[in-house]
Amino acid sequence: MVWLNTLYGVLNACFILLVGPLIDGVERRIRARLQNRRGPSILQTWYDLVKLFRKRAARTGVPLTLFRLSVYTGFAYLLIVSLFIPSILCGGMGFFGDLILFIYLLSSSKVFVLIGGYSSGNPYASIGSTREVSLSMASELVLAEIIALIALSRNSLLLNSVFPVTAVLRPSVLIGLGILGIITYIEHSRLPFEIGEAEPELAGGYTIEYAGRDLGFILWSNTIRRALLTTFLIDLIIPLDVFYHLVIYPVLLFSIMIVFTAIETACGRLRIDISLKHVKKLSYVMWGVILLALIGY
Amino acid sequence: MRPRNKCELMTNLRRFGEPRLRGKYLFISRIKSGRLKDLVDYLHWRLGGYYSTSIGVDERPLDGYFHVYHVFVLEKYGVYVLVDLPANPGHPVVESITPIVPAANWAEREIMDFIGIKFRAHPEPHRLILPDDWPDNVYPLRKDFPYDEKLPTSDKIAKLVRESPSDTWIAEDSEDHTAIPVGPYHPALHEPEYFELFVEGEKIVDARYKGFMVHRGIEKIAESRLTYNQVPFIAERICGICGFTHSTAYCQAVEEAARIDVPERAEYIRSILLEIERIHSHFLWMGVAFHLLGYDTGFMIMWRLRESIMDLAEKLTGSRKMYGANIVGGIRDKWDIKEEKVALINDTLGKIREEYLKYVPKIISMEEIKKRTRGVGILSRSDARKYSVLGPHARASGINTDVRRYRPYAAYKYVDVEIPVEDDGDIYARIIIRHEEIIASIDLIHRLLDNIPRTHLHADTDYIPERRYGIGCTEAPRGEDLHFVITGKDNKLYRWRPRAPTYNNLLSVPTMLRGEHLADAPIIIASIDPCFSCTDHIVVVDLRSGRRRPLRTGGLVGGR
Amino acid sequence: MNRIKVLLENLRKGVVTEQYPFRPLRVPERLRGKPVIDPDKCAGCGACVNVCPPNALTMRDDKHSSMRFIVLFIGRCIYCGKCEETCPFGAIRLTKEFELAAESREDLYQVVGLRLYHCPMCGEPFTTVRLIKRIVEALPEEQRAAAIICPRCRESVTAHYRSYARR
Amino acid sequence: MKLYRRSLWVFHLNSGSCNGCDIEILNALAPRQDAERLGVKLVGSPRHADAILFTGPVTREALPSVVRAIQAVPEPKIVLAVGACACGGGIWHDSYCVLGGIQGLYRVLKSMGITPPKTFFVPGCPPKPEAIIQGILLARGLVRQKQVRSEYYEEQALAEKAEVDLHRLFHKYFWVRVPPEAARVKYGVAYY
Repeated sequence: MVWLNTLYGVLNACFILLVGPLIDGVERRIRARLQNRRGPSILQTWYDLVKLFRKRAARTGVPLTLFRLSVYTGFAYLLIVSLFIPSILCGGMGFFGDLILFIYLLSSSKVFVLIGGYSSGNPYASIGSTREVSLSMASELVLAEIIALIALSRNSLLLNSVFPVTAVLRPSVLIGLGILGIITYIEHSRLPFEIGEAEPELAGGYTIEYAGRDLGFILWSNTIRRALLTTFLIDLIIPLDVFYHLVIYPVLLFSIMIVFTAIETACGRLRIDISLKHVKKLSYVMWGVILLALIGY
Repeated sequence: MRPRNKCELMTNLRRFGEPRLRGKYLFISRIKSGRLKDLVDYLHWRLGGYYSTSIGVDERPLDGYFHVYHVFVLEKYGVYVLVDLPANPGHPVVESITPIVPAANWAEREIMDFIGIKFRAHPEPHRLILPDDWPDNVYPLRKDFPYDEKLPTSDKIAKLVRESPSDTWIAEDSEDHTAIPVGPYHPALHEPEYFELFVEGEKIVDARYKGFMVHRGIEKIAESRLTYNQVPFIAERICGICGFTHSTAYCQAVEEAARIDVPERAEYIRSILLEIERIHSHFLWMGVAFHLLGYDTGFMIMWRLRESIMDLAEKLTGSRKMYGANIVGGIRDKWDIKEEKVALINDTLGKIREEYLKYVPKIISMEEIKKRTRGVGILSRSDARKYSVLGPHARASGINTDVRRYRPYAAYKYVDVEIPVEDDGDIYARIIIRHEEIIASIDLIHRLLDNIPRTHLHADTDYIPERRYGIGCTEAPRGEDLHFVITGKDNKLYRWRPRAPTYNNLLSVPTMLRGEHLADAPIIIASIDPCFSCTDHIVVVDLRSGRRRPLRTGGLVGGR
Repeated sequence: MNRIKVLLENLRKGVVTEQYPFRPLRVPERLRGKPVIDPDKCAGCGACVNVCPPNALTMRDDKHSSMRFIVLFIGRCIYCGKCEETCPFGAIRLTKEFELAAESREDLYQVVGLRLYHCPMCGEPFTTVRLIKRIVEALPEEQRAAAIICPRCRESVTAHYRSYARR
Repeated sequence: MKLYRRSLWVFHLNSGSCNGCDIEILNALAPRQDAERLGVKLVGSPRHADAILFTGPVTREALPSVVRAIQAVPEPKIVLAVGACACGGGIWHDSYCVLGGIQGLYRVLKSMGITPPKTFFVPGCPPKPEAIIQGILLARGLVRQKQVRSEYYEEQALAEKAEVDLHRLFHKYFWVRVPPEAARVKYGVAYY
């Protein structure tokens, strides 16, 4: 049934591609409402992206260097990830060890964009990239720990066979899921952890030099990344079942995003050193949880 | 020993030159040779006064000399001391006082730029305000320079544009630091000004400042094109946030010079509008501060609340920002605050106060806000004295100063002004000061409205005598705002020099920045509530001696 | 939790956004908006031009077509209301109009062209017909003579009548 | 422009203005006006922008940075001159260190061989936030322009008749002969 799984994967990827900016639009609306504003249409992010794709990417004469290439590489990586993760349909491509591939691709997609930002040479972009890299390295360590925990609990490295992790209800798994929730929030780069772009400090951070289509792909990647991370979290919770994925999954996806938005709206930005400290604490807790899992809880 | 009264002061000052008392102004002319430094030392450091500003005047058409006036404020004796230094037009050189009073640095260089008077023994005799491509030996504030002369822009600009942009913005790294430009177009600033921060990793080692992007030649226009009653409108446009305080200070200066008694009702209306302006300015600042701290909801809340203040201003004056109420001698007729408007103001302010208190105390107790403002950007009391910072910035560092109380003007003579003072000197203290000032201002307006008398709105100002000196001071939302005028003929000013509080406050920014996190730089810079368009006289702050590097005019924008 | 209280307070307050431009905006009576010259009332005296701080109002006499143009450039206007205060005929006033965006700079002008009045003695144009007419109408019969000639001629006429020393 | 019908990102460029317009631009994004509902977003980098909200009379000192920022915005771009200073130089239009608003800037740009972008004008000192929103919508072709040029020229025949009447009055009071050359210039015939 390889071809069916491939079809499922492709359809899932399409869903993620489409729903990512839509979620962003909904979030913008919710955020606006929490700030007493009317807010844009929920399709606004899509409108923005369409506009950006129709614009020229950069000044004429800029070659397809690392600066631009990295954007597309990052995007392609996310696309591959979305083929593996079951989202609206319960299934997708998979092979042994794709759990590791998943975390590898997810983190390197971000790193690529940051490399691109760094290569633009703009001082703000460099600072933004440095901050983002240090934060995402720290949080990805925790993510890796969580993956290890999951693999440990389910005795598998195959994405489709670890879902849902809630099938084994152990204290370690529950704590792990809680921490995964927090890490998902941090990886979404939301306030107070939205540090790399930091509009008022860094004028857009690592994206500062991108324009037009390139910028569109960066923004699109960001929304997809958010959707994928959340999808991963949901997949671990709900059973791998057609009904659950077709009905419960979208509801959960949107409600998690809305909760996250509400939290974001209530927060100010933390400084990079303070937020790193927070993430490090999480990492220590996670080691404890893995030990817990090893001794069978 | 300090002299006990004005008489003794006069006697003591005879040692240095010829003091003459004219109302509130004490002129000291014909300084004995070699005694200038002693005099300045005496005035600034011994008498407990402080150096305020310096003014250069081209008085060749009047008495054949250039003049430099150093203004010192002696609050205790209730006088402004003007040290009068004439300069020979053939060879205009006077002695610099910067070695004694470092605060005079910018003002003296400004005079060098504008009038062409050289200062002997000035530590950094470089160009300050005029653009780099301005020709030498052209001094715009001399009387023989036409105000509307447009000198051709040099090809430097064309060259800058032609250069490949990617060459120019790669950070100028020194051996161990990276230079991070903040500006000229930075979302934190909203005005084209240019800071250069030197960082090691994320720590700021040093800061440098290059400004004067907003120099628009206001003084020259006012002296040549506009008449007395047109100048309040240009004074109002010195700054789009605290414009009314500028026009009030200007009008007060002319009223002082011409000895015009402003009717009480006009004074009350001025005070009410000034307080409304203060509230809107503080709301604005708080919103921007929350935005810089990443708390956008706070920004939205503050600006939503501010909207009712703007509506109130619009209903009272017809414009949200530019009240346009002042004329020399009082307030324009249509700007009267009538009975029904009194009720409107009381009502609106009551509602704002209630809603404000629902939000802000909660917001400023939030953890991120506290973590990022407590103990950040500290300016100690002694440093604050050294840079003679003004307004809320000084009050947050424990200096109890406020023009409204110590040199009362307008209707502040008739009411008691509450002045909050904090001792911590960090950003949090500055937030608290402004928070308390908002409440105090609202209460003050209520009190002013209760006592508003029924008199005329403006005095008769048919005749303004020639060559009179006047100084007008107001407490702007950012600190003391000082305007100096010399009256002229043909219904026009001879000289006008506004000095905005940011001029002094900005000097303290590098001190606050040093050793802080790069992420905190915007909020530290913003914590003084900088108003660059007010100041438009700022200097490259070169603190590390011997490390002068050429400044890049392009700044960040070239790369973007 | 203070931060949540703030959000709840916000939710209670609800949306405050106004529907502009889909619904017209209510502006206060006192709003100082676009200045408009009523061309029927304007007599071209130039008092507003004299008083305008930013020179948004300018005046130009074209001898060739014998017209005086009062030009109001809204793009430079600072809405101070000095002109309204000064105009002796109530011809210029600030309206409540604030939606002034325009695609072309040309759209921001208002031009009032008035016929110049020529002095019957020297034939030189010196002000507008309308202004002289209004002055003459306002003056009592015996003083009208002085108004209908240009100031220079008036001087010489006066000199002539008083001392027969006309230049 | 059709491309920007649904979304327009603006970069705020201050060329030495007094802050009034700049604050009003921010105000347009505040809850009361909320320009975001119309797809407007204020961005920090000119590279992200579609339009420039241009304020200030262009001081000499700011000129190079301003030119660069305008160049950094990718095509197709729109410029909105916001406020009296940008539209016409404002109260300092003829000062020695001011170029006199966007017109002066474009003169410099043209002299350097750069074609100025499409420009819209939003007068006001400062313009109300709603006026700025209206300007933005006008630039995107979503609302119609309200401000139009108005011209009035006094009717020649009426004015000349009035002048003739006044001249008649003159002859009623003065028995002075009209210098023949002046009379001929004006009417061709002398009348008395």
